[in-house]
Amino acid sequence: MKMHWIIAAALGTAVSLPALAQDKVKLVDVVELSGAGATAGTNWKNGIDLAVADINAKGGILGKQIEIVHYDTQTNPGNTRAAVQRAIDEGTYAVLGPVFSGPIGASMQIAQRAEIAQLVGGEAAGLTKQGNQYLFRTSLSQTAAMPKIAKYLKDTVKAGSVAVVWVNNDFGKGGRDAIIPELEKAGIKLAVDVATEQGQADFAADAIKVKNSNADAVFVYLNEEESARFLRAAKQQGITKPMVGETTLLGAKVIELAGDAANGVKGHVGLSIDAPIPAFQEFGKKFQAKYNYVSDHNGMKGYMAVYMVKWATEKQKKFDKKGVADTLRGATIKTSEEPGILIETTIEKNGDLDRESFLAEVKDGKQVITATLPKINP
Amino acid sequence: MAEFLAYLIAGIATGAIYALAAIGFTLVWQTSQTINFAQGEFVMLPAVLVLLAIKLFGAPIWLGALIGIAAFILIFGVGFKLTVVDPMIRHGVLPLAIATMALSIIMKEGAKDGFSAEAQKFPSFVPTETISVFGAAISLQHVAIIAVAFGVIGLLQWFVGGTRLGRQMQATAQNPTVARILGIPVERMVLLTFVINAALAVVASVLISPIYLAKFSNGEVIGLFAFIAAIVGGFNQVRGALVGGLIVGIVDSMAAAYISTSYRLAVPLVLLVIVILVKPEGLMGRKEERRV
Amino acid sequence: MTAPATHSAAPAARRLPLPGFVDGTLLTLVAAAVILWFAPSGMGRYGTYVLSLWLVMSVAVMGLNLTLGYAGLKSLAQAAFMGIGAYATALLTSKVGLNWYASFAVSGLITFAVGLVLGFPALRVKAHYLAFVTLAFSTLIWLVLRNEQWLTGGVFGLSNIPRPSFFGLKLDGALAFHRFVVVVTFLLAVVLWWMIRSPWGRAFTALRENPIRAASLGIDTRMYTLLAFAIGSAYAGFAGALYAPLVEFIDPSPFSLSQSFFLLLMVVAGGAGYLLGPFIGALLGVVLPEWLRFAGSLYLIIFAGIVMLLLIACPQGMSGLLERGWAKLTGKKEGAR
Amino acid sequence: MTEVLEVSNLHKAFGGIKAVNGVSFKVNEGEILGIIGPNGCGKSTLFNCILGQLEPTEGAVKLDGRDVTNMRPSELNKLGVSRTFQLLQVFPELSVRENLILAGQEHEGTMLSRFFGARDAGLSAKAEQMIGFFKLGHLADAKAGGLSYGQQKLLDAAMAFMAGPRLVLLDEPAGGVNLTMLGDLKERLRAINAEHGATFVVIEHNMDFVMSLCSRVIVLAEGKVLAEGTPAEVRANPAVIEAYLGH
Repeated sequence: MKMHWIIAAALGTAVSLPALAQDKVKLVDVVELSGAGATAGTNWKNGIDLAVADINAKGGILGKQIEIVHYDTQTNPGNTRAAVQRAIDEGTYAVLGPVFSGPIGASMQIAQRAEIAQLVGGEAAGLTKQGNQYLFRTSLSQTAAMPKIAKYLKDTVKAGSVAVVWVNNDFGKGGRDAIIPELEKAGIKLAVDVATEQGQADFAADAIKVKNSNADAVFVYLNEEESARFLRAAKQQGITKPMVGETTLLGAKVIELAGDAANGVKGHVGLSIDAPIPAFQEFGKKFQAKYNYVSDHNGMKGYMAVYMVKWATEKQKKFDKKGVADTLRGATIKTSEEPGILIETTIEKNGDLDRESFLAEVKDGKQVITATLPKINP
Repeated sequence: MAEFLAYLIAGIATGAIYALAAIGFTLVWQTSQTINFAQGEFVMLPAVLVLLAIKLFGAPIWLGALIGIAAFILIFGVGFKLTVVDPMIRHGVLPLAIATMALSIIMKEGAKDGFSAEAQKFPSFVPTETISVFGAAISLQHVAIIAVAFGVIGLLQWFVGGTRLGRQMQATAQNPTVARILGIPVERMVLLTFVINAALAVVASVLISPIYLAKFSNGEVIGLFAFIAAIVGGFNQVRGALVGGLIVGIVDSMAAAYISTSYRLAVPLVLLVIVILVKPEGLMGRKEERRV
Repeated sequence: MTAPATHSAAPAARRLPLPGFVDGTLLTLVAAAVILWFAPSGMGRYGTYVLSLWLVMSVAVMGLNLTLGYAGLKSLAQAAFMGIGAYATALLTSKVGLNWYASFAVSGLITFAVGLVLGFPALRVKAHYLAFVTLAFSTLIWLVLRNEQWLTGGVFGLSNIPRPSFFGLKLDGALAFHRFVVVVTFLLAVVLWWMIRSPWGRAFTALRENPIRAASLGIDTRMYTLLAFAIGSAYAGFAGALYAPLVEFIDPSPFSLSQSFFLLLMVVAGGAGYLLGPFIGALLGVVLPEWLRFAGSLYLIIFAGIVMLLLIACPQGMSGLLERGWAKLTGKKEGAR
Repeated sequence: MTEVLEVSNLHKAFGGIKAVNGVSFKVNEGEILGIIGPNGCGKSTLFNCILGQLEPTEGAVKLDGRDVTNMRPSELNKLGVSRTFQLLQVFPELSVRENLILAGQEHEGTMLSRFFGARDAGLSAKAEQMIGFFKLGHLADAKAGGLSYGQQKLLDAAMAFMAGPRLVLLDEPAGGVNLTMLGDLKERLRAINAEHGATFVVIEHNMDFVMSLCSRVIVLAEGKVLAEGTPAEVRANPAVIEAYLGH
């Protein structure tokens, strides 16, 4: 009869939490704080916390303080789904996160069913192609970024053939599937297609393979740590061809970990605290002061996500959950209206974003912006 | 040719690391008939402890390394034997094997929560230059790994075969009952085995962390490959672990080169299954037969 | 010769197990099922989901308990078997259009058969080779799930997995599906309960305690070991068949090697060799993180720490601990096994 | 007389050590054969080779003229060959009754009937008889692990007889048993032998026990047969005296 106690205990704890207090608005962040997505997720979370602190210090949203709760998904889609469900059960005003595309794909129907806006950090192309009216990105999608990379490879790097190194998870596979047709369109030959494992430590064989392909350039699409390890292995193997990447490869974490090996890396950057935009740099300083390390683009995405919710709420002048999504869809948020958005952002009907982006290069261990690319539909 | 050579060297370098970790497997197996599922974490942790010591005490690198390594050997050589193996071996080897699974989680999560969820740079004691041999670029780091690993394994072989203490240890591993009758301090010898295991883990950790970076999750891959290496080479032999480690390292490198990269991981595993089917005691292992 | 003739006047054999048919364990199962049927009222969809997930994981742990707790075999592929069941059910129900019940049966059959194929060569050599073979298998399955995108959806997984209906009654809602899970789990637990108290169960126990002696008593150790492993694997398949429609989305990550380790720890935490142990073990593994929200990601350390402490102090796990406590309270010696 | 068991030229080597070195003997139906010898002379290894627990390096074992070398222990048991072990081998977590049912269940019905059929496989009555026969009545429901050493020894023997074997190999049945129980045990073995014609091979250290129980005795030394004959003949054999007293 021992089971009774256990069940009783389970009942006791699982009963829903008390309703939120009147003068607060509850936001739940469902994010990868452990597992493969921990680096990205932690940045995202810190960005959110920074934004919430800022907003609360200035009187909150429409006079209400934000109560922020973070749920760890362990980078597991099943857990993510459950956590989003939980967030909605607990009456979240909007769902923030997650960052990885697989968990987003697993959980987005739940927010959609509940008609609650979900602001995610994912970049996989497929997410916004499912007609979900409640899903919003906080960064450019791979579909938006990859043509820019292909153009860059062709016009600036002048590469006739490219080796593609990607991480075999939803992020990497999505990017690989997006870049290859773009390369084809640009008339660039795919020299070699190298899949690597998430969490892979040893990249020597992969680097040799890339070297032997004699490609004119290498497109590296890996997560932070793997990017750094690959750059180190490439240097060890004496690869001198340009390393080109998208946002992650030029991120602060990769530069820190790869050391010398990161110098000379170039590519496209969606969001970067080193971009020649004062608001970005300002954000970077605040983040550094609070967390004692340099934020990557995920920190900025998290920060902007909160301000997107704030802007929409103030625009509709009431706390209407469904209204957040309706207001955001098709809107353009100008920095003059909401400085916290950092850069003018247009939200397309399908939840994709359009904003300026940058071309950058790593020089002497620092990311240097070399050009600013306009919005696709200015 | 140059291409093949480059893959081979890279394979031998990683294989040497797997061999170091796999020897630990065989040592623990010989003395306690159990599989240490935390072996990968044993290789991950020393680097993290070194960095932690540097961070906590603001110590210079050499001092941090000393503190971190000493702490590791104390906790996971001596402490592991006394607080995990000893009380649990009474209940049989199965609980002990499972306890090492729990231990691996604790080490991994502990490193994550107590140190960092992100990878960290680890100082290299070898210049990161490359040299060219027959047209293949070979990194000095790889050369150093191979040299140190082989040196350590040679030292271990000499210790086991050529010194009194080593022979006593070997005798204890093979038959503790007889060893006890011969007056060998069995308990101390078993403890020594665990300390050597921890020391080997330290060597492996210091060698690879400059390349792999120090991260809590690094043990998963290393543990898996060391495990495969130990089985392929032979679970009850030190030289089995060496051969197994090199084979697995080379096979993995060649698989990445010449077979699909997305099924790269499958190749050593298939090798493992074939060895189990054809020569279950491992390529270098000896058949175990026990009296009833 | 059948029996020593000196006592030929002994009473005739009782062929049917009469009042002893119902025991404490069965009563506990029935009571628990009734409570769980009503439990989620007022718990919200998330609470209900956690309860359902607990039961689904319990089914997988039950199977592993048979393999480890009763037959003493280390299988490191329980999560992989669960993956096979989950993908089989997901594909059969969403792509082929088969109904869930048939898919459930197919999932169990496939995993049972794979268990036989995997176990046969491994167990011919030595029991611990099963650990080696299942370790390799576990990783290989994960690779196939990840790489064969045309079939499994690869890293993007499979979504929109339909939930079953019951004689025309839709089970799409969280509560309805939870009740369905309760019923299926209950039935699977009863089958296992029956097996454990049949001569099979006695043979399994004998295997674990002393395989050499068991063989000398005519127990075909190889067959029973293989059966225990294959049935244990089939339970993982069943759990997968429930998991897929519960989460309505699957990808390879919950079926990785580390998840298999985690399931083993749940068996040990709950009490290997106790019929109700898996429920306690899965409770610790699945619901503990909910109780330890304040500790954040530390819950994994706490869970693993609990397992280590149990292994040192009471290798029979929580069930053993409860049994001891119960014995102290009542002064009796035996508990429900 | 018919031969139940024939062992011919059996060898077993562990590495370089020859534990059994060319042993041959026959066992006749209904006899009680004793095998004695000093410690480490290969007695238990011999048993283990005969019973398929160890693989002989060389030689053959025949049961009723049929070659059963290397047959698996469980199959051999199904053919009516049963054994006990030198060290105690009962199942401590099971009750005395359960131990006995376990010992007989594989000889009843099929795999299916053992799943769907009765929990006791129809063996309760027989177990009851065995419990009475070996005077364990008051302990039927106690866990075997809680029994005294002598009681476990009796249970161990009872298990060997549960399935009604025609050939039983007993490995040191008297080891560690006190005198009263020893008498009991001897009497029980004799009774089974006399009433059912079961054949016994007994390994034993206890000379008195062997000499008073067995009709024929084989002496092993250093893995070989040193002498063979009736208890009286063996006792008088100078080589045996040398082997036992010379060391």
